Amino acid sequence: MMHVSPIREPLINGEKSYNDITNDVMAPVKAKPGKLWYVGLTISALLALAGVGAIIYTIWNGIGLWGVNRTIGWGWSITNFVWWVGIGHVGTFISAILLLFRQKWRTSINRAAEAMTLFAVMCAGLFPLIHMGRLPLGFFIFPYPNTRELWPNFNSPLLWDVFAITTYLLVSLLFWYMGLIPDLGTIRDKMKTAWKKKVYNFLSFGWKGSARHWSRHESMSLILAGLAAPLVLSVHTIVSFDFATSIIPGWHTTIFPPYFVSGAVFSGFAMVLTLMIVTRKALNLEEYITVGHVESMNKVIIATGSIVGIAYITELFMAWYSGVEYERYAFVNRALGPYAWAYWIMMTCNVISPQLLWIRKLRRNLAFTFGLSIFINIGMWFERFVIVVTSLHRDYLPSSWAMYKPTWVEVLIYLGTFGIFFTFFFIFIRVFPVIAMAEVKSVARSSARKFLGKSVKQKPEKNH
Amino acid sequence: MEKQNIQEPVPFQFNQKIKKWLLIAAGIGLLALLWGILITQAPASRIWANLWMNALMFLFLGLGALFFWTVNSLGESTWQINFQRVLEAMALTIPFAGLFLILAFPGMGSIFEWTHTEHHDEILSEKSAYLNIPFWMVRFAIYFIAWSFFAFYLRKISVKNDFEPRETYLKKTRSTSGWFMVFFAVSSSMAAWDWLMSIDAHWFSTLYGWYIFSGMFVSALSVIIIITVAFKKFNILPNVNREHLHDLGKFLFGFSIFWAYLWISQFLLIWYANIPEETIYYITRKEHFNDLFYLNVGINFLFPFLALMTRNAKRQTTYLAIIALVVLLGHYLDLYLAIFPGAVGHEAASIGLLEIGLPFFYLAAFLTIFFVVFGKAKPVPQNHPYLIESSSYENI
Amino acid sequence: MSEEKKYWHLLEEFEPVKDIRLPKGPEEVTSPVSRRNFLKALGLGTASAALIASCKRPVEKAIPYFIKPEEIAPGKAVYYASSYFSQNEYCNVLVKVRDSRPIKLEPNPKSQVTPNGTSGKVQASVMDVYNINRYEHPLKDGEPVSWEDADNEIKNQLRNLANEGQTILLITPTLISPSTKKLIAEFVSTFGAEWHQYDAVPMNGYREANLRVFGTDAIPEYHFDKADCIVSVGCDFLGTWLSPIEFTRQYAHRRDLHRENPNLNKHYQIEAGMSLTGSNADDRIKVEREDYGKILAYLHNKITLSSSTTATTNIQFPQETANALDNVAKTLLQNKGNSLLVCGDNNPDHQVLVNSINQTLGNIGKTIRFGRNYNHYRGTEEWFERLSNANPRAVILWDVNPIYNHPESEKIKDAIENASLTVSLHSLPDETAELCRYVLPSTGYLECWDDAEYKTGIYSVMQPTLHKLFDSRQAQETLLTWLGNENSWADYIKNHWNTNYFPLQNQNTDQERYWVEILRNGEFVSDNTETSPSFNSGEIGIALNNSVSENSGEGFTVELVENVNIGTGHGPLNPWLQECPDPVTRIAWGNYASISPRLAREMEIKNGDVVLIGDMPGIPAFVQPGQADKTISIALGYGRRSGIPEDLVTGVNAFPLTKIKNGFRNYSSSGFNIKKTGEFEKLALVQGHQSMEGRPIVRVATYEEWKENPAAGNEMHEKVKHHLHSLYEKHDYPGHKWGMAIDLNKCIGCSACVLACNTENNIPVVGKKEVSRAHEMHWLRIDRYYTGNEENPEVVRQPVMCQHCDNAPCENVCPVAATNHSDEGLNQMAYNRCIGTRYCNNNCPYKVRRFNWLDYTGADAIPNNRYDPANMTLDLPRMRHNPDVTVRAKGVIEKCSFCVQRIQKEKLDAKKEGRPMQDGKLKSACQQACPADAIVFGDLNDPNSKVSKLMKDPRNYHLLEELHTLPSVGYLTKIKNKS
Amino acid sequence: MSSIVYGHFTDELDLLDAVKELQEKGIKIADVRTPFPVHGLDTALNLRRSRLPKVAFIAGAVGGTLGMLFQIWVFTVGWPLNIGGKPQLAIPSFIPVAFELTVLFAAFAMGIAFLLRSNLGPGQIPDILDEDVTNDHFQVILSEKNNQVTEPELIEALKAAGALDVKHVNSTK
Repeated sequence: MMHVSPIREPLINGEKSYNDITNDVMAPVKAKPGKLWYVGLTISALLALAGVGAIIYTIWNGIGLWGVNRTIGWGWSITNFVWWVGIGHVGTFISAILLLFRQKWRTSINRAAEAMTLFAVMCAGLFPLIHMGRLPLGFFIFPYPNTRELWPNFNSPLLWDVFAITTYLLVSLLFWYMGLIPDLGTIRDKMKTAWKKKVYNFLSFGWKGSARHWSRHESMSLILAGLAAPLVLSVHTIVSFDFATSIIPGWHTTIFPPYFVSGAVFSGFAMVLTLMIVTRKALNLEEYITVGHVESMNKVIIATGSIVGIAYITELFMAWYSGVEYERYAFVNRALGPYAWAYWIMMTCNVISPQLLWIRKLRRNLAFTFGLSIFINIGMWFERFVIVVTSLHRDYLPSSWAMYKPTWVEVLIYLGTFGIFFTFFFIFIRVFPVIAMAEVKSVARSSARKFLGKSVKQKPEKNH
Repeated sequence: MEKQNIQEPVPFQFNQKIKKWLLIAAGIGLLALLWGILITQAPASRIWANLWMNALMFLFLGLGALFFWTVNSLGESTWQINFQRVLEAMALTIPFAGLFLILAFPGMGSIFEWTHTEHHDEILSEKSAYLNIPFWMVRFAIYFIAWSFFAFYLRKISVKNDFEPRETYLKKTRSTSGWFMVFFAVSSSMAAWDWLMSIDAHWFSTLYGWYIFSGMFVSALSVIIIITVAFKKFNILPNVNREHLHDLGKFLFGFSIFWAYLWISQFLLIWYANIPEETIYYITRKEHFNDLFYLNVGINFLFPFLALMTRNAKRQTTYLAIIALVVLLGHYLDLYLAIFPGAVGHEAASIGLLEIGLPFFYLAAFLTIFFVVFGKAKPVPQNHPYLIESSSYENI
Repeated sequence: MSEEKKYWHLLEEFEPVKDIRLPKGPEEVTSPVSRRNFLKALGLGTASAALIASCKRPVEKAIPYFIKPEEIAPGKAVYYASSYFSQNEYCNVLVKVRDSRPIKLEPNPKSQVTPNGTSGKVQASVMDVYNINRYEHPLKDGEPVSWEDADNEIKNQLRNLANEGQTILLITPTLISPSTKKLIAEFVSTFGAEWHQYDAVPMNGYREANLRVFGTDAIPEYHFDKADCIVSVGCDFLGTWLSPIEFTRQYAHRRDLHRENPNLNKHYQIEAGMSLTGSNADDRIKVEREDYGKILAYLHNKITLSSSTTATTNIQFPQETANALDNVAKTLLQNKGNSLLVCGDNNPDHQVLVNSINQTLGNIGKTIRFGRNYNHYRGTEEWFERLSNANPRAVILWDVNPIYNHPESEKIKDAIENASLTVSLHSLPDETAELCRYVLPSTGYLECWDDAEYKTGIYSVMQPTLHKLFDSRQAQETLLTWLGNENSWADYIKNHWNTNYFPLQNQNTDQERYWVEILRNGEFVSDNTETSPSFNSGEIGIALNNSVSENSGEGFTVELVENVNIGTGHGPLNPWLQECPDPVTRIAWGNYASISPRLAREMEIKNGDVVLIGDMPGIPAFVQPGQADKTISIALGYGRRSGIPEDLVTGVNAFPLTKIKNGFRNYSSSGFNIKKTGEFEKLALVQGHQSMEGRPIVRVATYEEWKENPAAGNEMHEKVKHHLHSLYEKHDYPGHKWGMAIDLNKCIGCSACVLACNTENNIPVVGKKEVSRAHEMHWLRIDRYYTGNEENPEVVRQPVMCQHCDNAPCENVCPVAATNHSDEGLNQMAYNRCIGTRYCNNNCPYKVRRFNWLDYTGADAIPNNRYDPANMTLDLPRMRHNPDVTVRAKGVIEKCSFCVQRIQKEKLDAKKEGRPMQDGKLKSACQQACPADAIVFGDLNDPNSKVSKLMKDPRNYHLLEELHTLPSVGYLTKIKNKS
Repeated sequence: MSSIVYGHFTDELDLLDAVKELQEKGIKIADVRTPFPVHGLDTALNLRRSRLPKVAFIAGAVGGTLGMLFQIWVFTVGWPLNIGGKPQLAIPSFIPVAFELTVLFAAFAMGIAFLLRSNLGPGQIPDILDEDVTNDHFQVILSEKNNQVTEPELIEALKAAGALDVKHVNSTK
């Protein structure tokens, strides 16, 4: 039996037995949804519809409906893409890398985080598609055999993106679902109504908790984690290649890959916090997603946030150090040019504000954390905006310099993705367990504040 | 699987046998140096570059260990407690690394092009705001004072805890580690620019600092592994079990991949954009050091990647130690490629007795300091709140 | 595609040599007069015949041939020699006709006036014939009427009026067609009518001055190429003055700098508003518009004093200006006999001084020659006197629009409405034509026969190049009918030529043959004797006094200028010309009031703030560096309303501000005040940033520096070349390697290339809104940067098109490989493959790639989403498309292709004729249209080609070469002859 | 026709002891079902280590190799275009795609292998003897078939090991 030092903070508050855990986590799935849930769902659905409308409008009339122009070829679309992908990194990061680093606190949040990842990546995937001038011909990017012997250009980071994002979406889905199977089994067995039993049995692939299955399941999860870890890195690395391989000052810099990754994790955790702080209250899971969890996430935020900050500074310094006038101008323009406001929003939100988390009180203050997480989400959006727009709008030839202002169409599409994201999320919390029951149970004995083991024989409750 | 019974370690003593071997090693190193100077008549630049390279590797081991130690304390992980004293002893070598670097200062002129202000082009003269000897020296001093301070302070707390255990020490360690991280985050990159990137004074890469860091960490890891394995053999660290080694193995595996990741990121981006002021770095290396250039990737990525892939590989003590050794040599090569093409040039640079022998001297020096420090305290931290936990976990 | 692939595999395997040769066929003709040429000649003759024959039946749409005309091979272009003439521009052209539609105008190398290059207007004019607003049939009181009825009614009324001895006015623009003049003479005599010529921007002031000083009212030839020192006082001779195409060629000839031709001319521009010419000057001296008179007087004093002619009161100028002017006078005196002073002012007094100065400098007969005088600009203000005072009963208006472009439009309106018979012979509706009872639509100039005598003794023809599109009839035909002359107009011209010009030559003894020759060559030059006019200094004194006594009134002076593309706003408003940004301000679609930066700061006016000037409607302001503080410049030719679709109505009509002073139209008037309205109108400004930010984009050196070191200003080039290390091997280009060299010292920014590119490559017109959103589609743009101080900056220009980089950043990033490199070094676009990610455009450091933001062309599959404010996608304008160039669909990136269609054609021709390609034969559209010969295109693999020679010139560099993109386009440094 | 005996525990520690106990008695355990992976259970039941990692490795290797070879073929043999002056054999450019394919193949091969091996999958109807095994019951299942002893003895042994409500069914298997 693994020993856990008594001075550690418990991961589960309250007095829990395995049965309690099952019931607590399943409550939302069993119970009838409340009014608030319906309201939320409706609003998100409507927003989603509006977004889809705007997208169709764009496809019909052309990208000219947006504010992008001859100089700034990518505006909000790609900004949003990178932003969503970034958010979509945390789930797999939590369940893969934290698993490898044996961080037990992940168990309470990884399920929701992974779900969030999937939805975020879906939203992200939308943008590269709709920003194409000829969406109907988008299939050209796939290497399918054709009579003209045409193949895509494997030199293009955008093509790498296609592979990276698809792989990432599929593997995350696999990882997430494999983790779900046992819990779906649990739900099946807890459900009373026959058809629900049927449905959940179908979804649970007929799970029965056999020891053999568990051992296979475990080693698979581990390997999947091992695969997912580099995958997470690769995805945002490749997204960063979209910019870094180019020769545009402000885009072409070697630090982008790791810096994008940490930025992604940074924004991802912020989003998880935003959602979890609300969810734990709404589905009263405070005892499973504890302040301790929030603090741990805040620690990751402070780490990744600082890495991002260092990257900003490194970029600035190197721009000067390089002695290349274009590089230098690009960064002067970021900080002092017409888009300086965006740059400074980014700086305050991403670099300065997280530093407050060095204070333990604030790390453990939910209200503050929530506010901060929103801040960071905004800041990270602006980071992408700064990278995409301010680098492009003044590049090499001043004759072509221009400004960019989004149109209502772009704004509506962006809001639409929120609609899509939350529609999925609302459905998710009612259909699937938000917390990985089995995983929580496996750490319950060692990490619950007071564990109610129903042992018939006398055993030491805890051993120190 | 009740692992509650903590075995008493065999106390370590720095005996004559070891000293003898170390003396021999040092001797070899010095002979190699003399050989280089007198017999091979190696150009000054090559001599200095060698001194510089070895001193840096010396530093890497200590600094890497310090990072490993602090990052684990920050993450409240516990598995390293059992061999934490190894990390501590390694970390305390940092100030001596400083001394060895200073030994190479007379050679700065031949290592760093930018020190010759007389033939500056406009770019270099612009850079001289940052790349000038006084400022460089100041930075040098700051790095070392700070690093040494952190190392000594943490060590102090750790040893104190053996005699008068206090809850607060844990917190203190954690917060100190935090501050170290902040400083390290900045200083490690800057040091890399100052001591390595500025050798190719015109060239620049934002990633460079992190790339060097990853190499440093892997080198340190391999040495940690080698020493831990050895100490386990001599029962100096009896409670270190396969699980610990498995995790160390994972780290070596993971960070070798991480190093490769940064390597390819930097190379791919520069290769892709093909902008002269950036490509020049790789052109010099590919044209004249082609075999080494590819060997570097092979030995530091492919080899550990394949060798450490399986679970058992990470659990076979000796096997693991051997792999670690190879990787360590690999990163010597990496460092060589970072320094020599720029500082010595392809005509003068080569790998002869000098390059092979000299490291032994530094190795001896390193181990001497290490053993002395290690001997000063118990091989395992006493009354550490996580100690039991550290000896009782297992990998899936 | 797989075909193509095989094809160039073959090429690699079997063809190490430059060009693919076919085995010579037995029928291969190698004699100079080849079979093909002969057929061509024959073809032209019969073609024209066929065309005239077919002119009876109007053809609405193109219909498949029932019996294919012999000389028309589908898919093969036929060229007809013809002439373009409008207002100030004459150009002898070859009309490129594909499947019996004229699609492009190209310079006629056989021409003596314009052997190379055209102007933007000429290029765009091909669209005028396809203008959708043209009258489609004769009208009476706005109702359709048959030709017969209209003719009979008008004939009768004319006869009656003639019998009653009433005044009959025929008002035309300046006509240079000798046959037409002859015809009109007949008309005048038959009906006792009066004929007046009217120019919207007349030059009768010049003629008057020449009459006073030289005793002849002729406008002489100017030889800018013979002048080592050119001084221009507010004269835009490169843009709009007298004969810009010709002058540009002459001027550029003296800017062509290389070892063989090391002497550069020196060009002073003394002006108030920044003109195209001024922006090219070596030294631009900024003065107020109202001081032109004083300045000329001052120069006159300086120059004539030293050659002992009377001088009047000495004039005061600010020290700076005075020094500059002294310097000018000095240089002029140093260059006696090979200097040239011109002034762009219609004021006879000023021109008298100009003449006197040129006379004193001994330029007459050298840089100014009488003999081959210009026959255009004969317009005067007489007609207006007659119209308003002689109470004419019949007014026949032929393609003039005084209602729009005359300050007294009200009076004219009344007079026309009073007349009992008003006939318009316009081909397009305009403000004036609308007033006429009868509208007898005339044809477009590509539809009809005509001739021209631009300069004395230089005769040229126009010939129809397509079936008449509408039920229109050439004005001359109309006159013939009224005169009861049965001959066709074509025969009339032919007879005129045979009787008058045939005798002037002796190569051809057969009249038929002679006529065919003329049709082939397009121009006929009779020898001509130069006359040396007498010099009469009597007038000078008065002129001096008048000029000096011009009072500089209170308030601002408004200077009315012509825009290079729009001119006087005559004829149809051509969307291409509207969308082509002004070479100085870089603004398209509309005019604006240019004000000086200082004034802008004082009044806190920003670009686009609408201001009120006098009683003119509000006009957006534009802050123009180098603008004189008390002068406001406004372009004429805008604000046309009637007969124009709403979207094309742009700008404000500035003609009402012109003043007529004792018979001479004056284009500047003083005493205006300016105030802000608080409104804002977004200008279609295509270049927002004016400075190069100290980047080595346009590299400049002074003439002195160049003489020291031909690589002056371009030192960087060698350095960069030496450290262009690459991580991988260059690809080799075994066959051809196309490249282009652009001489920044010759390019004056006239934008002819831009319009040539538009016509050649079917580039869509997107309208004002889109242009102002940076959605313009031009493949070729002319960047303009200011250096130095904003008070009077230096101006540099740079035509930028796709640089066809060998390391093209755009190609790497296209996910579908829609853009890649051909084995001849072309950066090629596969439009069908493009999915429109715009990644290439982001990654292009030159930003030359253009994206079809909306369905500009109607090539898109989705219905009812077309965006075409300029109606360029209707059936009629679409007939003009160049069938060799794909029309791009919505969502596709496009860009300069180095006119790949032309390359392919030349390769094929060479192949068919079994010869290697000849340098210079293959011309890109922009090169062909450039009157300055600034653009050279050719094969870089051919060491003797002009382009590879230029690429080796020490002045040559590549744009952003330090990025290692390896462009195929080279630029030659700009050399300024500063003093 | 043999019968199956099963009972459950409510605490994994009891389960582990029981499993040991039964094995010491030489009774073969047909199956153990738990709500979560119990540490040490697989060693106690001495289950063979799963070979899924090998599957992943092989599939990954295949995916990566195919990905790389395909790209190389396209750009060197299939249609060697000159793109941006890059060499046709642009290995660095091919790494990302090859990598992604490696991961994709490995992950899915393993996932599918897992499902097949444990014959789980959509529509599988499991033989569930106690609905609480997915909640808080740790169930031991003994089968008469693979034990020499009789059913009552099995029940005894199971009871003795401390299992709660021990039942038996006749399985048709």
